[in-house]
Amino acid sequence: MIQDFFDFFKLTGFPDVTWQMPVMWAVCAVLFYLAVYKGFEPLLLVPIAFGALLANLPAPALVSAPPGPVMSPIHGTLVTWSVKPGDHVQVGDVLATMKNKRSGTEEPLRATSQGQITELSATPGDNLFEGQTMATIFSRDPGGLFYYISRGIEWEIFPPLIFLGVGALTDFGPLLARPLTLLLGAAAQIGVAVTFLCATLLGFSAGESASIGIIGGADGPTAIFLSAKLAPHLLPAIAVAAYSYMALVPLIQPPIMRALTTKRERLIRMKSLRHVGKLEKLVFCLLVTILCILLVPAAASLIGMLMLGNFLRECGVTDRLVKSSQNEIINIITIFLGTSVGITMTGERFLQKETLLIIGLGVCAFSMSTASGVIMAKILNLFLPEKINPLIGSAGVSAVPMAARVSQVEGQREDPNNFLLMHAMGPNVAGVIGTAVIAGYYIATLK
Amino acid sequence: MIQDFFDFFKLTGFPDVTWQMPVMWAVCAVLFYLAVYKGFEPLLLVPIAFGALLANLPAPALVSAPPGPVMSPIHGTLVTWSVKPGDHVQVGDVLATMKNKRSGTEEPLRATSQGQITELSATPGDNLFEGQTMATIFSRDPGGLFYYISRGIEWEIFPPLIFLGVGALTDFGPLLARPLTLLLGAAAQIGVAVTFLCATLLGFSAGESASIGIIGGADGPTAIFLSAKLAPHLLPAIAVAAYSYMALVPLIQPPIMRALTTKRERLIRMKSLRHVGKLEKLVFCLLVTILCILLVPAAASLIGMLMLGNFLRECGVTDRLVKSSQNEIINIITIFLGTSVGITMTGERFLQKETLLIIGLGVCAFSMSTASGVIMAKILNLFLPEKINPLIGSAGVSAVPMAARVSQVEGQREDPNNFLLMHAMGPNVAGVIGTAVIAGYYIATLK
Amino acid sequence: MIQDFFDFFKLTGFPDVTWQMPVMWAVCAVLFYLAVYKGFEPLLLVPIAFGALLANLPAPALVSAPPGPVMSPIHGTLVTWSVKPGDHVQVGDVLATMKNKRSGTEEPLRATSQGQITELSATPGDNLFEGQTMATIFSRDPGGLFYYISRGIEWEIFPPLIFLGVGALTDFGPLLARPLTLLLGAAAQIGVAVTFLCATLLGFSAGESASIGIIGGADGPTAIFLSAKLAPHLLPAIAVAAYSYMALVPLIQPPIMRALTTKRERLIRMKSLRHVGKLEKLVFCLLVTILCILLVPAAASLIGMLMLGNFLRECGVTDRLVKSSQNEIINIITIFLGTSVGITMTGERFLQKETLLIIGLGVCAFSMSTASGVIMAKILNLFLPEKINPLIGSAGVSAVPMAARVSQVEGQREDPNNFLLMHAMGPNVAGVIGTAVIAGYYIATLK
Amino acid sequence: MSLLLSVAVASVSGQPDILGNLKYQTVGVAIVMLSLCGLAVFVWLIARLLALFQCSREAVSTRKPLAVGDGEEIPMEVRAVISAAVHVALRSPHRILEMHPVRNPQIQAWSLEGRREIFQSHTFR
Amino acid sequence: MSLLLSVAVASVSGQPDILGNLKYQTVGVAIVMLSLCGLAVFVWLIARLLALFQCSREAVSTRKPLAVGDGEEIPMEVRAVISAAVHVALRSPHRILEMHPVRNPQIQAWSLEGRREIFQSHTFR
Amino acid sequence: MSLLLSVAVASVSGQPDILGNLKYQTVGVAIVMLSLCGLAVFVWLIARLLALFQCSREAVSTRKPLAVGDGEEIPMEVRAVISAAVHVALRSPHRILEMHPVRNPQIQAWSLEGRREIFQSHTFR
Ligand code: NA
Ligand code: NA
Ligand code: NA
Repeated sequence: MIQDFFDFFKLTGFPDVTWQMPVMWAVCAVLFYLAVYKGFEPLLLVPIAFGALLANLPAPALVSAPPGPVMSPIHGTLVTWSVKPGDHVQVGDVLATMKNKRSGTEEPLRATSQGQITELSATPGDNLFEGQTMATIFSRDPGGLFYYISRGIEWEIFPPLIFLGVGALTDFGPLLARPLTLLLGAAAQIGVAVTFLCATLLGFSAGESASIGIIGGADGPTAIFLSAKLAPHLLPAIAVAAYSYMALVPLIQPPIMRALTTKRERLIRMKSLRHVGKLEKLVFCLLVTILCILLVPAAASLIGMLMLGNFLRECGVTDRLVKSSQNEIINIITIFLGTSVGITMTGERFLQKETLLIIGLGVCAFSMSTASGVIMAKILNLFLPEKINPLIGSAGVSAVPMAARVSQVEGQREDPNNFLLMHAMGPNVAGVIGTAVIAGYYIATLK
Repeated sequence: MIQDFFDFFKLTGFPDVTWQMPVMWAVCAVLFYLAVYKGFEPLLLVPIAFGALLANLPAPALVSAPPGPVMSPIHGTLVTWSVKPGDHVQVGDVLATMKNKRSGTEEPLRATSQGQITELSATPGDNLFEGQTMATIFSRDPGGLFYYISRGIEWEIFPPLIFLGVGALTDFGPLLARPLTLLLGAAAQIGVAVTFLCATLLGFSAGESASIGIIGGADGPTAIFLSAKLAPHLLPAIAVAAYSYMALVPLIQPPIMRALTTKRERLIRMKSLRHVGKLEKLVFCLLVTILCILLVPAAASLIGMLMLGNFLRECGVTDRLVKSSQNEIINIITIFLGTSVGITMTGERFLQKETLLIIGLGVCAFSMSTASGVIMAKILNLFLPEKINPLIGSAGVSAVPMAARVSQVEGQREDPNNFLLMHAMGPNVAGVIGTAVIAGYYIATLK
Repeated sequence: MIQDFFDFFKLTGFPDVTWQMPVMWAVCAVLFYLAVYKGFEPLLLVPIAFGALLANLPAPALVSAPPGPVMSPIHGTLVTWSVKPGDHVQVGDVLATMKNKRSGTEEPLRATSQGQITELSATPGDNLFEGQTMATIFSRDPGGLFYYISRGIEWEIFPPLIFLGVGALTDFGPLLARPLTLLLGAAAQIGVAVTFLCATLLGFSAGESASIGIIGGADGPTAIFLSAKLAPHLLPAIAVAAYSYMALVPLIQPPIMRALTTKRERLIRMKSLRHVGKLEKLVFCLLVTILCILLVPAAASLIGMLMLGNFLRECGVTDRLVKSSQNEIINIITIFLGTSVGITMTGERFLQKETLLIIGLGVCAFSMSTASGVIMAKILNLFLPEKINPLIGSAGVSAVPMAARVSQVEGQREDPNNFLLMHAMGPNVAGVIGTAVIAGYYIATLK
Repeated sequence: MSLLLSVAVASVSGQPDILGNLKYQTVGVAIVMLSLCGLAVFVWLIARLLALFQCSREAVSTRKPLAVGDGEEIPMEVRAVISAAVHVALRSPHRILEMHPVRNPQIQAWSLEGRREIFQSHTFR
Repeated sequence: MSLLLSVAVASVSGQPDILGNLKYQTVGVAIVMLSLCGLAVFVWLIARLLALFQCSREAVSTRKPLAVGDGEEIPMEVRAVISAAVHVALRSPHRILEMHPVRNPQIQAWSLEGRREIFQSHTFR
Repeated sequence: MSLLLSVAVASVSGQPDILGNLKYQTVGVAIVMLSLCGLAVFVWLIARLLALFQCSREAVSTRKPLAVGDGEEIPMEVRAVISAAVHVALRSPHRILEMHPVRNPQIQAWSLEGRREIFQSHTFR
C-alpha cells in the first residue's frame, strides 16, 4: 500500500518541480498584486499572470503539441538517431543529434509531443533543410489546451482581433479636427528608434531590438504581434513590460513633460475642436487603410482590422456588430491572449538577464517617446500661428487614453480651467497608427 | 540615404498596384454608399465591402496559406520542375509545369504559400492525381489572418451557424397556423429553376448555374453555402448580388405583384390566424429536421442548425442559449462571414463579364420567384373556399422580413385597413425551407 | 421522368434508414420531453438530444472527416489492399484488410472520409504501427460541420472552457468560512470508487469503469473530459446519464439522507458563516491551482480554468472578462458541447446493453456518493465540538447548486426555520474540486 | 437518358443540353413542391391531433393571460416609483393589481401593424 | 504487486482482479481525502494569518457598508424620479441620503432563503 | 552600403554596426513622419472638400440637435412616470416636449472633463 503511494507520487508533479518554479510563483504574485491592488492594466495582467502561474507548474500536458511529423528545426546534417520506430517518447526526450550547418555545432533534437515513433524518414548523414520531415510520432493524445489557445498568437490572429475591438472603441474625431496632431503621434515613434539603437548596443539582434523598441509605442497588441514574428522567445518579457509601463504612464511622463516645457507653454489654451461629420470619419478610415497598407503591407492585418472596427462604429448602421466587437470579441480574445502570453513565461525563459535588460529598456522607450512627442510639439509651435500646448505631445505614446489623461492633469496643475483632454486624444490615437507603421517597417525589412 | 528610401520603396505595396485595384476601390465605394447611405443590408454589405477593399490592396500576406505540402491541383503529368530543394519561393511563383490529362494543355503550378522548398516528392514524367503531394514548402510564417478567418467559409461552417441564429430569430407560428402557405414558399423556387436554365443558356456550367439561380431564393447563407461548394470562383459576385437584391426587394417586387393581380384580388382580407401552441411548434421543428434531412442529406447542416435554433427558441427553457444564438453568435459570425466573402473579391476575379451576367441574372431570379409565388397563390385560390390574397405569394422569396413587409405595404395601398403582414410571414419563412431543399437537390445531383 | 425520380430517390437518405434510427428518434423524444416538460437540465439535454437526432438521420456528410492521410488504427500487418490509386471511396468503404498483432484476427480498415485514393504508402506484408500513414485520400470536400464542432471535445477544449465559466459563477466563500466542508466534498468521491468496482465486476475495463464511476461526481464537464480520454465510445451514454441524474438529485437523495440520519441530527442548527475577504479568496484560488496541479497534472486544464474563472470573479477589477466568461463563453460552448456529445449518440453505439448498465450504475454512483457524504459528516461530528448537520454531507456530490438546495429543503422539512443552504454550498463546491482530483488520478494511472 | 447522366454530360461538354436541363429543373421543382406539400399535410395532421388531445391543457394555459414576456421584467424600483406616482396623482386609496409590458405574446392580434417591430431584428441575411 | 501494474493487468486481461482494483480505489480515495484535507489545513492557516495581519484593513473596509454591488447602478433618471415622487408624496423638506439595490454583498445573512436566487444562474453542468 | 544589407550584416554578425543601425532607424522614423504627414495633408484636403460640398447638408443635420444617442432609449414606463411626477410636482398644465439622456454626441463641449468617462471603457491594451 505504501508502495502504491510512492508509485503514485512519481506520477504527480512534485518530482518535477525546479528551483525556477517557486521563483516564478513569486513573480506571478507580484504581477497579481500590481494588477489587483495597484490597478496596473488588470484586464491583461491578471490573465497573463495566471497563465504564467500555469506555465510554471509541472504540467507539460497543458502545452504539449499534438502528435505528427517531427521537423528539422535547423538546416544541418543528421548525425545519429537516438530512437527507433516503435519507441515511445515523452515531451523533451532526445530524438536525434544534428549538426548545425551554420554554426558547426552538434545539437540534440527534442520531442515536442509524446507518443510512439511510427516512422523515421531521414537516415544519419542526410542533409536536412529547416522544416523537413524527419520522423513521425503518433498517439491518441490530442495536445494540450494551451497548445490550441496559443494558436491565436502563433498564427497572429489575436492582436488583429483585439484591434477590431479597439477600432470600434476609438473616436478619431479629435485627430480629424486638427490633422497636425498626426505629427505628434509620429514623433513619439522616435523613442522606438532610439530604444532599438540602445538594444543593439547591449547586444540584442536586430529582430530582438525592434521588438524591445516597440514597447515605447505603448500598444500592447502591436508589441505582441511584432515580437511573435521577430523574437518569439522574448514575447513574455516584452508583453509584461509593455502592459506594466502603460500602467505607469502617470508616473513616468509628468517629470519629463515638466522638464521640457516652460510654465508659459504649459498655460497655452487651445481652441475648441470643430465638429467632425460622419462622412469625414468614414473617408478617413478608408484613406488610412489604403495608404498605410500600401506603405507597410506587413502591418495590413493590424491596420485593416483597426479600421474595420472604426468603420463599423462610425457608419452608424451596424450597431449590432459594433457592440459585439466592443464587448464579446474583445473580452473573449483578451482572456485567451493574456493567458497564452502568460503560458510562454516559463522560468527558464523569463529568469534571464535579458528580461532585466528589457525592463530597463522599456523605461528608456517610454521616456524617449514622451520626450520626442513634447519636443515635436515645441518645434511645430515655431511655425504655427496658433500655438499647441506642448503637454499634449506626450500623448503621442498611445496608451489610449491614459497618456491623454496625463496631459489633461498636467495642464490643470498650472491652470485648473484648461481642458486639454480632447486635444490630447488626437496625438493619442495618432500614436496607434504611427506604431503600426513603424512595426510594419521593421517586419518588412527584418523578415 | 536616398538609396535606402528606394530600397524600402521596393518593399512597399506601391510597385504591386495593378489597374484593377483602383477600379475595385471604386466598386467598394459604391457598395459602402449603398450600405451606409441607402441602407442596403449594411450588416453584411459593410463587412463584404471592407473585405473587398483589403483584397484589392497589394498585401498578399493577408491571405497566404501556411507552408506545408504542395498538392497537384489537377490530374496530369509533371513536365518539369522550376525549383529545387532549398530554393526560396514567394506566393505566386511558378513551381513546376504540368500537363493536364483532361485538356492536354500545359499549365504552370504556382505557390500558394511562401518559404523554402524542403522536398520534391514527384519527378518529371510522373502521373499525378489531383491532391497528390508533389513538394513541401517550409517557413516560420504562419499564414495570413484571412486564410484563417476564411476557413469558416471553406469548411462551410459559417452559413449553418448564421442559420442557428436565424432559427432562433424566426417564428414559424404564422406558417403553422396556415400550412398551405408552405406551397407559396415552394413555388418561389421556380424562379431558381428558371434562372438556372437562363444561366446554362448563357454558357455557365451546371454548378455555376445552380449557384446563380439560388440568388432567387433570397437566402444569403444558403447562397454562400451552395456556391462555396459548386462554384467557389463566383462566390463574391453571387454573395454581393444576393444581398443587394434582397435590399432591393421593395423596388423589384411591387410592379410584378401589381401586374399579376387584379384590384379585387388585392382587396381580399384574410381571417386572423389562430394561436399556435408550444408543442405544435416543437413537433414542427423535429418534423422538418427529419423529413428534410431524409430528403436532402446534403443540406443537413443548414436545416439542422436552423431547426436547432428554432427549437431552442420555442422550447422556452433555454433562454441563455437563445440569446447567445440571436446575438453573440450571429453578430460575430456575420463580421467574419462578410469579410471572408469580401476578401475573395479580387479585381481579377470580380472584373469579369460573368459578374455583369450574374447581376443581370439576379434580377431575373428575383422577378421570377416573385411572379411564381403570386401565380401559385392565384392557382390555390381556384380550389380554396377561403381565398388567399395573392399579394402574400410574393413573400415566398424569403428575404425575411422584407418581402412580407412589401406584401403588407401593397395590400394597404388598396385598403389601408388590410393587414397582411402576419399572413405574409407564413410563405416568407416557408421560402427559407424551400430554398434549403432545392439547394440540397443541386448539391446531391451535381457533386 | 419517373426514372429521374427513382434516380433522385437513391440519392436521398430514405434508402439508408436503419431500424435503429426510428428507435433513437423515440429516445430523443423522451430526452426532449424530460428536458422541456420536466426541466431536466435543459441547457444541456436539449442540445444533446438535438445532436442525437441529427446523428440518427442518414446524413454521413455531417460528421465526415476531411480528406487526408489514412492511418493504421492498430498495430498489425497489412494483409491486402482492396483499393488502388485513383479509386473513389465513400465513408465506410473497406480500404484494406489488416491483421491485428495483439489479437491475431483480421480486421477491415474502413474509410472515414470520402474522395480519391491518391497514394498507397504501405504494401501488403508491411508491419505497421498504430498511427502510421498507409494511404492518402483527396477530395475538395471540406469535412462535415460536426467534424469541426466536435474538435472541441476531441481536443478536450470544451470542458475546461465550461469550467472557466463555472469558476466565474462559483462563490467559494462558504467553503472558506468552514474549511472542514472540504472533507465532505472529498467523501462524496467514495461513491465514484465504489461504482468503479461495481463496473469492473460487470466486465467493464478499467478506463470504462473510471468513466462510469465519475458519473457519481455529478460534474458534467469532468465526466465528459474523462470519458473522452479513457472511454470515448461510452461518452454519449455517460454524458446523458450524468446530466439526467443531476436533474434527478431531488428524487434520489432525500430517501438516502433520511435513512442515514436521526431526527435529532437533522435538527442541528449551524452557526452563521463568517464573512470571507477578497484576499482570502484570491489566495485560495492560487493555492488550489498550485496544489491540485502539482498533485494531478493530468487535470491541470480543468482545475486551471476553474480557478482562472474564479480569480477573475473575485479580484474585482476584471468585470468585463467575468461577464463574458459567465455568459457568452459558457453559453456558446454549451450549445456546441451539447450537440457534439449528441452527435456521437448513434443507434449502433447507444442501443447496447452497456448503455443500460451505465444507466443502472449511474444511480448506484449518485446514491453511494450521497451516502458517503452524509456518513462522513456523521464521522466528523464524533470529533467536532460544534456539530455539523449531516444533511449538508449529501451536497458533496456537486450538482451545484441542486444538491445544496436538497439539503436546505430536507432541513426545513424538520425545522422550517433552519437555513442550511449556505452551509451546504461549502461541500457542494468542494465536490467539484474533489471530482477533478479523482479524475486526474484516473487519467494519470490509466493512460 | 437519365437525369444525372444528362446533366453531367451537359456540365462536362460545356454545351448546355436544354431539354435535359429543363427536365432536371422540372424534377427539382417537383421535389420541392412535393416535399413542402407533404410537410403541409403533416403539419395539418399534427394540428388536428393536438387539437383533439390538448383541449383540457389549453384551457388551463389560458387562465394566466397576463404573463410577462421573456426577460421583460420591470425592475422593482420602477414599480415602486410608478405606484408612488400613481398614488399621489390619483389621491384615492387603491392598489395596482398587475403591471406588465404592453406586448403580450399570447394575444392574437396578428394583424396589428405594431407587430412589425418584432421582425425588424430579423434582417439578418 | 504494485498498483499500476495490477490495474494494467486487470485492464488488459479483461478479468477484473477484484483485490487489485479495491486497493487501487482505496489509494485513489485516500489521495483525494489527503489532498482536500491538506487544502483545508492550508485554508485554515491562511485565514488565521490574514486575520492577524488584516485587522486594521478590515476596520477600514467595513466603514463603507452600503457600497452598491457590481453593475447594479440605478440610472440617474430613475433616481431623479424617485426623488420627485418621494418629495411630492411626503411634502416635507428632506434629502434622500443614499439609494441602493436591496441586495448588499457584504451583509452576512447567509442563511436567508433569498440567497437562493444567486445560485439559480448556476445550474450549468 | 544599402540599408537592408547593413542591417542584415549587423544582425548576423552579432556585432552591432552602430552607423548602419543609426541610418536604419533614421530612415524608419523618416518614413513614419512622412507617411503621417502625408495623411495629415490628405485629411486636411478632405475636410476642405467636404466643407465646400456639404454646406447645405450640414445645415439640415443641425436642425435635429437633440437626437438621442445610440441605444440610450428611455423606456416608455419611465417616461410615463417622469411625466406623472413632474405633472404632480408642478401642478400646472404643461407637456414635456423632449426627454433625452444628458450626454449629446453632437455638442461640441469637448473640453468638458465629464467626457473622460467615455474613454474609461477604453483601457483595453
Ligand atoms: Na503608439
Ligand atoms: Na428562399
Ligand atoms: Na463532484
